[in-house]
Amino acid sequence: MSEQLHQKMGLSDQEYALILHLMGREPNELELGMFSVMWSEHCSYKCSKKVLQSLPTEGDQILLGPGENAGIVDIGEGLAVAFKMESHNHPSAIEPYQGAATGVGGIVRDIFTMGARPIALLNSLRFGPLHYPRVQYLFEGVVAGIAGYGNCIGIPTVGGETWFDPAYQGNPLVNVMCAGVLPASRIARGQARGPGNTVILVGARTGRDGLHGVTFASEGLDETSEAQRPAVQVGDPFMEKLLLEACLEAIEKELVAGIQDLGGAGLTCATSEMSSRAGSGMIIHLDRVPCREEDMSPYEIMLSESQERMLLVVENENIKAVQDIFTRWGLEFSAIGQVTGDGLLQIYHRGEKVGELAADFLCENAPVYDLPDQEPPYYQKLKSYDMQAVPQPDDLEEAFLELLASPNIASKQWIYRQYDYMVRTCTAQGPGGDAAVLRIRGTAKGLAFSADGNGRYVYLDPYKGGMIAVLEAARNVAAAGAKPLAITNCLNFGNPTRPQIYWQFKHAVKGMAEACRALGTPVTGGNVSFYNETSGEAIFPTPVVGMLGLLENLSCQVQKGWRRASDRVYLLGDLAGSLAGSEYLYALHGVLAGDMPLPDLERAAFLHQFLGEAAASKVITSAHDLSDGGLLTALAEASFAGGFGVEISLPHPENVRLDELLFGEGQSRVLVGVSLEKERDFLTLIRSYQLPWQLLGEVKGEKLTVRIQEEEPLIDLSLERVKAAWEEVISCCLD
Amino acid sequence: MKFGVIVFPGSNCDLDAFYMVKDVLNKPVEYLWHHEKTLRGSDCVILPGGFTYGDYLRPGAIASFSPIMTAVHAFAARGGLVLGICNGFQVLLESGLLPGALYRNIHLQFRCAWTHLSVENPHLPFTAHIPSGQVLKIPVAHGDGNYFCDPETLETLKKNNQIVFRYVTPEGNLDSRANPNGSLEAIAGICNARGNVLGMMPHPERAGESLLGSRDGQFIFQSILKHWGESS
Amino acid sequence: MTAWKAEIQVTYKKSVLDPQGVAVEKALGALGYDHVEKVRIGKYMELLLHAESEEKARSQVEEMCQRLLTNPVIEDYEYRLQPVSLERGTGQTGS
Amino acid sequence: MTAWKAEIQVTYKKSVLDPQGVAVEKALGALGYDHVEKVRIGKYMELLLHAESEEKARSQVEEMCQRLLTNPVIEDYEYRLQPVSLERGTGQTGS
Ligand SMILES: Nc1ncnc2c1ncn2[C@@H]1O[C@H](COP(=O)(O)OP(=O)(O)O)[C@@H](O)[C@H]1O
Ligand SMILES: [Mg+2]
Repeated sequence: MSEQLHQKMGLSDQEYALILHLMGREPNELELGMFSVMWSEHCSYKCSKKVLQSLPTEGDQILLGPGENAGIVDIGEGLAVAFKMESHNHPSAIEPYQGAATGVGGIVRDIFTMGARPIALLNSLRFGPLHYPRVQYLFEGVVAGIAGYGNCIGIPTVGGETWFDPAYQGNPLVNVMCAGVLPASRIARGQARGPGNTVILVGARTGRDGLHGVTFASEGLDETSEAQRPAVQVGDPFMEKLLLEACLEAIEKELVAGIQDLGGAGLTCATSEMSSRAGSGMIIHLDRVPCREEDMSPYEIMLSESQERMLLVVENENIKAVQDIFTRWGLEFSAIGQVTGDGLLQIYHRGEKVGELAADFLCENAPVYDLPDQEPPYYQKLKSYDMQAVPQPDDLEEAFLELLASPNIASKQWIYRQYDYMVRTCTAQGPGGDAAVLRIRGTAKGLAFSADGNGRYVYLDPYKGGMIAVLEAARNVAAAGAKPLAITNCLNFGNPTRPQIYWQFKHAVKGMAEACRALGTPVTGGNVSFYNETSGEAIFPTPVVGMLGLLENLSCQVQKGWRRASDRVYLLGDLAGSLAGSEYLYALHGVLAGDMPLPDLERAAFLHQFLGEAAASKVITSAHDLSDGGLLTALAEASFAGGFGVEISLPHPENVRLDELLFGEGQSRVLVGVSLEKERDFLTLIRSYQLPWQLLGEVKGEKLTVRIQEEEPLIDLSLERVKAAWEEVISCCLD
Repeated sequence: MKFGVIVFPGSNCDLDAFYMVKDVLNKPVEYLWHHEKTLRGSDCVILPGGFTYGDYLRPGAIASFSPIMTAVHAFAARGGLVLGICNGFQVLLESGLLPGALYRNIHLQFRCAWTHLSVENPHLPFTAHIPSGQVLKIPVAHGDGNYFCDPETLETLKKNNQIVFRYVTPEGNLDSRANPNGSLEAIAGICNARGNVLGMMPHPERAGESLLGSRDGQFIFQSILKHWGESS
Repeated sequence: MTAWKAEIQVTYKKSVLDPQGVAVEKALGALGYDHVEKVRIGKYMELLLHAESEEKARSQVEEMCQRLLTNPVIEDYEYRLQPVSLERGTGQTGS
Repeated sequence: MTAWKAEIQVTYKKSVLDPQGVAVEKALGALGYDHVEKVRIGKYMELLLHAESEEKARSQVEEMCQRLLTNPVIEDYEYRLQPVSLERGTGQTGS
């Protein structure tokens, strides 16, 4: 085997040497191809594994941590939630509609492969500035693709987040999260158990599409990426819907010994991972794989990433029953091989053995790297930026309206009105709130979800930024009254072999790990997406956190909008935020700099606990966390959602700039509404927590009025005017 | 009275219609598989929303040839109550049970939103017990809800009172901004001449509980029950 | 039996507004193609069928168009037929 | 300046799955057209443009296809051009 071949497949010389050592001979082309996809970053996590090990993964609520297709969390009453997030960045950069659509398809399969009924989708998106036609094309295509796939399979897309920044111009991020519910006692496994059992492939036919998709995901984007044709595929959500129903039926009837979706690295990944996890092996007959095109080679069949396929391991006595289910759903079904006990993958084609290697070689024995890291030079420089250089706006009202009109703050309705967030009639809070809230039929419980990440913060300080991603996600579900239970994540970074990128990665994960420990929200799984670069320019380091929260009693859910005129408005947490890394600083002054204060993790945990208790005892009427845009933005958002104005009077602490007071950002800050009847109970409760709080004013009228103590108002605007600045920003950018 | 909810490949609001009847109305309901030849004694059959056959070719086109549609045709001809919601409406149009066609929303986007409906014909089994003048708050979620028919058909629809719902403002006024898809004359739902087959784009089964944001969808289901001489 | 390739073009009837055509024309204009007019967007379908004669093939295609492939309420169609020499086993097949 | 009518057919590349084609082929089979094969469903676009020569018109159409009308990553296109005598004011126009 020539050296050029392994290099062309993305394997290094050392990796090739390791392969020779493991195999004890030269691999043939098929075997080498299998190594190349399984040892790609996307499948092997070779560059991230060491670092990820520091994330906490255990807790009483965790039924299954990382390692399978999705993690599983106990929610009581015999029920559990499977959830996971995944990226589809590179395909979406090239074919936004199909790239995003197949991203949804992939994450949904990860959930139902666990035996869970998918109940919710979320998405986290990053694009360049919207005034570029190419960005508009990507943005519109991605949103339409997520809508097209999710709506068709009937899973509501209930939330997400969207950011625009030049850092993502050439390399947009498309992260999708799915959650499903299953009986805690009936977790399906991606394991090839029971030698002699039959291996069944079901769903779409295998085509030549998507060859080496994982390798594509493990490189940077450049001008030639457009030519990476086969790496982009067309999704078939109709097929997925049939697969979903049929697989869940087979799992419910306990006819399935093991099941796994075919994603990146296709059959190679599914056969080797299922075998490796169970310590078994497989004999596979490629002639029995239904193909879309004739004359497909063993290499193509084993590496194809055609969508909408599932691999099942079934005991022989159950085959007929499984076949009946698939036939009823109109799905093609083929027994392609057998489970063995020898740990080997043996691949046959036209009666000949065309490949043989231990499943562990591809999985367990994949190399793991500890890469060098180095603090980037920008880090200290931006940290020590002198905020005094930033002029204070003359007209705070104008500044406020301008901030609301920043696409990062503005309403995201243009996006989510394209998503069916109501299907399945369980959506108690759809997009537009802090967290999405869903009921669980047959119980009093509710689930809350949020996806959050702020690449700008992480760029300025990966450690604090990593923490903040977790804190914000947890705060969002806590604001809805839910207890944060666990997270999934998607870690989007540049090329990890560059020490400065690896440094960002390491520190971000460290921050996330500490926050997860402090909040008691372990990591159940996730996804790492490296090589998010265009022509050598990396994106902001962007870890995105997907949080799961539990409401024991759905009727105690809290929403962000003011409920009633005369309700009191309280702020929990610090009065003033910081300008460091704030949207205000960037959108109005074009500055990205500063040193964010180190978040107080203990305080965050208290705050979330307080919010849960306040919701359960109904002493608050609304809650909305402060995030991008700071205090004034949060006040406005609560007003838009509730349809009431507010009148606020703020103290002016010394050494705090007015813009810092109004627009500064910080952690563990929440606005709550309190009815006059419950004010005493609220005060009793909040006093029992070690949290700063203060009364800001009351819900009133149809204006947003903010003054410093008794002075003339700084802000005195009709709600209508404020809302107009915020509402149609995204549609206007696209016209 | 018993309801039947047809399950076509790709239906995805079958469950919502099912639970509307079972949990909200507390009435018997069962799923009917698209291959079946009878409606199993259903007194009202619902063609639910979703993406039958992925909306491939045209929404509702392929499903309209399902074996069960023969039974639906016969049932409708006998005066049986047929309610097509969203994709179910599209199936009814494609199968010729209702006139006209639904095509791409004028703005080319899928639209999930709350809409308000005026009741244009309050004399149907589906509408007779909606309080007079009530504007219904019911959501839509579709990409192809733009109703079209030729001028003669429109005349006939008007003459026979076949336009059942129109998109209006919350106050009940016609306004192009209240029309979520560009539908001809803001048409949101129509019925056949006899008044026993109703197709509508908005989802009454998604508006059955205050938890979901509205209970106005109940008016339609209550009308059906009362027409049948039942109370809930 | 000869094999025939049918290529079918489906467009909205003239009386039906074609929102996609309008949008594409606008987008082309924005890219500087402002001399482009009357953009219409429809569907293209191709299929292979076996029939003894061109006439039979024609009647088959018409029937399929009327029964399933188009909706006469809103769509018009046109098609071309050409005999093909069958080399089986090339191209993509369905189920 | 002559006016040219371009008729463009866009289909997925052969190696790319065409889920609509597969579904329609099955549906045709269920309706009894079981001798129909290789169904592919794509887009049809027509437009009118003004250009001095056929060559110029061609290069315009190609450019529009590559820049906007298709995504060469997954789609192929073919087109036909014909000169038209302009009777303005007939048919539907875009914006
Ligand atoms: N891509 C998206 N998909 C669905 N919903 C979105 C998306 N982007 C933003 N949203 C919704 O818009 C609202 C505002 O988003 P964001 O400003 O990020 O909220 P927060 O600051 O509370 O996290 C949220 O309710 C969110 O769910
Ligand atoms: Mg929030």
